[in-house]
Amino acid sequence: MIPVMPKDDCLEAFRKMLLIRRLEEACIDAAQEKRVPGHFHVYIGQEATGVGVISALDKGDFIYSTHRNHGHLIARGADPGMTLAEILGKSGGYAGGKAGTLHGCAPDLNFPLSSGIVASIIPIAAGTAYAMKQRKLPYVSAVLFGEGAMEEGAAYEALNIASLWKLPVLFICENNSAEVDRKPGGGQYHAPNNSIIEITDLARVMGMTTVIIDGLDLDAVWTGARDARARAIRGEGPTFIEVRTDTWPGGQWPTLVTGRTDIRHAWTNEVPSQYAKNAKWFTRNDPVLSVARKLLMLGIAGKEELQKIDISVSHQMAGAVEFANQSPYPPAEDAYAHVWPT
Amino acid sequence: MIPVMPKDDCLEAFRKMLLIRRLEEACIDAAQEKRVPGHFHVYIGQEATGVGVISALDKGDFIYSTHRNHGHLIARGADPGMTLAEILGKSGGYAGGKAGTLHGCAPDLNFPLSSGIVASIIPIAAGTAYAMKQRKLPYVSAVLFGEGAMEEGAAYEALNIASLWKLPVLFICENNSAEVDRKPGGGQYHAPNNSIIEITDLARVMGMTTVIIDGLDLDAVWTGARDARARAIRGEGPTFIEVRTDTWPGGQWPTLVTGRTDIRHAWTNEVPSQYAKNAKWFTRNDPVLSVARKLLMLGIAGKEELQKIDISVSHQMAGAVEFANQSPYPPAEDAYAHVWPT
Amino acid sequence: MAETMFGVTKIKAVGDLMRRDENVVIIGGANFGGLLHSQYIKPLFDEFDDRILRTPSAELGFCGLAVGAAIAGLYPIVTIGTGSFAFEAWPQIVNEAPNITYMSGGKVKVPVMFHALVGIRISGAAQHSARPQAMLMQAAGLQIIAPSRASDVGPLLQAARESERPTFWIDHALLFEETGGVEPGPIPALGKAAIVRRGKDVTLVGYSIDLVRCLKAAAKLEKAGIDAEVIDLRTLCPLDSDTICESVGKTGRLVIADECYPAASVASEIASIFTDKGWGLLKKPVKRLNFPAVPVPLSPPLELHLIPTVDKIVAAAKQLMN
Amino acid sequence: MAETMFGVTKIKAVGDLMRRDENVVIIGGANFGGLLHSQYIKPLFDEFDDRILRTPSAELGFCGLAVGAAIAGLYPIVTIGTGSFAFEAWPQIVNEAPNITYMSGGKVKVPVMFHALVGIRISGAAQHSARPQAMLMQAAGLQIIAPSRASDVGPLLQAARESERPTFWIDHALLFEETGGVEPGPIPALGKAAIVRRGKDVTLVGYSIDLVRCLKAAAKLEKAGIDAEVIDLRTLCPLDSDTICESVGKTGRLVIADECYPAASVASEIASIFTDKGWGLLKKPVKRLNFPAVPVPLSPPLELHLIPTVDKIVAAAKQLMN
Ligand SMILES: Cc1ncc(C[n+]2csc(CCOP(=O)(O)OP(=O)(O)O)c2C)c(N)n1
Ligand SMILES: Cc1ncc(C[n+]2csc(CCOP(=O)(O)OP(=O)(O)O)c2C)c(N)n1
Ligand SMILES: [Mg+2]
Ligand SMILES: [Mg+2]
Repeated sequence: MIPVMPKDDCLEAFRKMLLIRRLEEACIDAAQEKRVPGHFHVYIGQEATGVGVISALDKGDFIYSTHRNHGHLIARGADPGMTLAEILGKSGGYAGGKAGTLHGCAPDLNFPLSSGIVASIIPIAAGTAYAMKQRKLPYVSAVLFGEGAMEEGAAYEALNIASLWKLPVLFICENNSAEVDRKPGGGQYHAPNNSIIEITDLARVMGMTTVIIDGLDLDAVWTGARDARARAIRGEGPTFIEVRTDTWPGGQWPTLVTGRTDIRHAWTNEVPSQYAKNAKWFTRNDPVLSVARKLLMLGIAGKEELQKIDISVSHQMAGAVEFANQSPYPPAEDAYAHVWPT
Repeated sequence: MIPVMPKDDCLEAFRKMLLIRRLEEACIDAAQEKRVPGHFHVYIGQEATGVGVISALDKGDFIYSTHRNHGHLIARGADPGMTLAEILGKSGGYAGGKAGTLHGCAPDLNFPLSSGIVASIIPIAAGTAYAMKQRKLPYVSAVLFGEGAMEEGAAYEALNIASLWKLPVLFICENNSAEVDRKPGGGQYHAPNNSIIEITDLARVMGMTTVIIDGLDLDAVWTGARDARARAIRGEGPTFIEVRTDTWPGGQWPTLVTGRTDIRHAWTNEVPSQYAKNAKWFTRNDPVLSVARKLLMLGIAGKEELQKIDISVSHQMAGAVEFANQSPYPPAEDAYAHVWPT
Repeated sequence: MAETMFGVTKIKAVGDLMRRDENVVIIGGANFGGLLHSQYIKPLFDEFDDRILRTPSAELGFCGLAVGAAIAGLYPIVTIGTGSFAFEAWPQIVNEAPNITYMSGGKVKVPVMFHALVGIRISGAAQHSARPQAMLMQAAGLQIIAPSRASDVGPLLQAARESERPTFWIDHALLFEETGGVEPGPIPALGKAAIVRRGKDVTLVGYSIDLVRCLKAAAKLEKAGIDAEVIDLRTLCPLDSDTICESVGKTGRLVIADECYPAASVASEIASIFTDKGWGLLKKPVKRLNFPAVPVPLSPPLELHLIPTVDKIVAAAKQLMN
Repeated sequence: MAETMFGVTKIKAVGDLMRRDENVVIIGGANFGGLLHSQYIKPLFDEFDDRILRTPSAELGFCGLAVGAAIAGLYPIVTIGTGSFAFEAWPQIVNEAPNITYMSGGKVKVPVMFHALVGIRISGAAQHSARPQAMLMQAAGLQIIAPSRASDVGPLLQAARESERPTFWIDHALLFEETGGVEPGPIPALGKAAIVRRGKDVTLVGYSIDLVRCLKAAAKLEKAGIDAEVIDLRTLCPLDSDTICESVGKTGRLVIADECYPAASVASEIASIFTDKGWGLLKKPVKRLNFPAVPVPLSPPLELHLIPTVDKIVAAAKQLMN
């Protein structure tokens, strides 16, 4: 299952997935202490998608995200301390506290923006792809968004233009309601509200290459993104990738209903008794545990190595939390800065 | 070719098609005298669509249109004098001169509105269908729009909702760029700008019944609309009907580049020498001549009867022109009336 | 007490409209409160389950549907959600709904109510904090109501419904938990502001959450010996310049609290009255408290610094008294 | 003469921007004029064929594309077409483009120019006559330019481009055929109004087509012995209140011509200056000439009755002189 990615890349990807998990756990800790301004959306359960896609990209490529961007930032190599500081509205954040969780960015990493408006980021990402094409640069634009975005006309218009002009863009639709009954019309978050039951059908009738990938399969995601990128660079236009993940049981509100991830569960296959009703999460749905198991199975890493990674990641995250907590709020006058570019 | 529609309905439909033609000719006359405020869009070449669809509807059904609404109004039975008066901005028009050509309406005929904003009418029509369903009325809502509307997200969103909730609505897409090279990306009016080359594919992947009909085939249009209506009433949801018509050579700007229609060309098969370069229009593309030929061929009407209809229609239109011309402009104070309902 | 929350009264008012007429329906992708208030809203949605068109995230589409439903006999209350999402539906809200009656020479009515939780909801950051109301005042043919007090919400909804005008209900996320008298007043004439506190020294004008702030400021000012008159605009279109002029004619001093950005805002409009109709009534320059022309920052101290708070209203009024 | 038409100068100015920098591109579904003016625009589109992204009728999509292209090194000039179509793209124009620089703590620039032919174009009826400019003034972080004179269009475009700010170019359908001095002036500081006619009796403020009307009114007033000063706002955001105050400080009288609807309009904003910064400068009430709060009717006499015409400006100024 992890045959294509080089070994080092696998381990690095796993490290990032774990770092995302630890970041989100830290977010939830902070939220429980009422230190997170506003509401936020965690990436737990989708780590293999963000990390798989973004690991397959080049430094020169652009990345765009939505309200659910924490994981994408970390996957891109953003500093977890600055990421968390931004979420907390601190001056040490990437945008000095002005963006917060909804608008996570790391401009130096070609991650200019997350839009909190559902689907609104999709045309923007397509526009960056047009810039790449027009400026004859060998880079692509990748945008990650939820299946809910496919309900908005903005997505339709942008997909159409991108397909017409064969823009070098990767549309990554993170379908995190894949386990919900696919009968349309639920009318809720995390429920399919699209009469196009196979989400990729729209892109398909628009003439795009489409791919459907299991969101636990890091290698397939990585491969899918890598191939899509190659097609885009060759001038073959956009690819629409649907990555299906089962919804994290705690996704609706920031409480750790499956607890803090214990990496040892990957091999003990334990389900802590207080989480028995979410047993499936432990045995099947958790991408972090799932990838850990595959690394073990394929002999890419041993238990000790995984635990070493966990220790290093947890240590890194502790430093990040410290940084974010220590970082001061910006002074009030800062409110007036950066309305206009300088 | 006209086997399904009852004979009387055929003749009545033909009469309406001819009336539309005469109305548009009158519009162009008025425009050449600079008496039409603003620019307008004629329905010449699409008469079989509007008349076919609207003849299949019930009085209780609702009809919605776009910038290209003159023909739809007449097909619904609107008074040609009031229609023309409205186009000229006269007080005798359906909206007392406030709507003009872009917003043609005949509210008493359940034709509340035409929107001049491409695609904007589609959600509105779907909403009326929701009202029919919610109020348990045995009526449908029908909306006629161009293939250009399918480029707008508004169309996508409305189609999706209509399909999800099985609303009793008929989506009639009048594709008048069917003869244009269907390679996408032309970027012009009357050129396909949609990466979905088969327009019906979108509705199809949304789970709707879809139909493609030749816009010269009055009977097929009528039958298609009738069947779609029956499905909608049975609770089977919307139908998406694409009617393909070749573009009228003079459609881009109001000049009669194929001249004033001479109904006798249906049997003389003459192409007046000054219009030689548009020969195809006379021999194939003109729905009025085409339907006339079919009526003759099937023995539904003879030449004399057709000429009698023409005389009666032309007479009616002359009265309409007289009415519209005589109708005064509204007094200035009228500008303030009807901002709010009374 | 939950019973006296503005939000609870509001939900009841919506329910009353629906109970009175089976053609009143709810269309939309949201409800009438934030995530924290869904417990209060659920009973309403349960009661009227078959009169709710639950839609995808497709604001342009479902606001358009509401327009078409209104034309054909329903009275839709459209739950847009956060005020910023109204932008997605802008073509329907400002270029369809308000024009249709006029474009039909008065023959077609569009009785629809758009609802959104607008304003600085605290930590909504730049994209979830829009105040679209001043923009909406630029759409002739659109009525804008902004019930701010529990006693007013039912009567204003009823009046809007009876008017059969397309109406935008400017609601505010922070109003939900405000408490106060809930005894519904009489059904007001739309376009009539309310003097909610009589005073002689200075006029404070507000609406929605800013009205609440004005009332709190008036209480503080009273302790400082300043007798403020407080006006609740209630409707932004029509706007009641008469009542404002009458009050300022008495006090000669005006403070306006308005979360909108400064330029071409509700506050600009009110201030401008005194260059024309209200000419000569002011003794002092108008104090306008807007949110400065800065996108809304996430960081709490930055955001708080920019909001027209109670203290700023108090300070502005005191300055005018010197 | 065609050479001196505003429209011709405008097309040249766009071409100059494109010639100076190959990263300047055109994105959109329209061009810079109506159907009647395509002959003047075609050469530009021919010259830059490979720097034009011709798009479907998908304003929300292509305005969003322009934002993304601007972030990644292009300078897109977006041809939206009729001003009303800007509403289709509202979420991108008011809730994405203006927020991004701020949301990134100043790290991301969005150098994009949206262009639309706004305003009462004559017989456009209710849905094709929008004046979105006052609404746009409610979007903090969006610059709004409104070049009204041929001599200004090139310099203003260049200044906007150099500012790297997201900019909305308020153009007007009726400006195309206006003639006048075309010698381009110096590149102006953005946010600086121009006094285009000096006078001492009354200040006329306009922008876009209303500036043209003000100038014509001033000529008529001169014949009646009234010496009007005319101010061309040039930019609506930033808005130059200093220049307006200076002028009114001299004349004491102000007429504002503004095609927007009255409430929360450009004119409201300007008038409101005199309740604060410009306190005490007015000798007479402000005369605001807006398009009344009525959807735009098709019928020519109705429409004409509502427009702020030259004669109405003249009459307003005369009233102020009595
Ligand atoms: C235009 C708009 N409408 C509604 C919302 C409210 N909203 C926030 S998240 C969300 C659900 C998005 O679902 P999806 O795109 O699948 O993303 P997920 O949260 O599942 O990752 C909605 C509707 C919004 N942010 N923007
Ligand atoms: C939102 C919007 N964008 C652009 C336009 C300008 N416009 C008017 S007609 C038209 C072409 C419409 O083509 P189609 O829908 O196929 O109708 P047809 O004119 O061919 O009948 C366009 C783009 C508009 N009216 N509305
Ligand atoms: Mg989702
Ligand atoms: Mg067409």
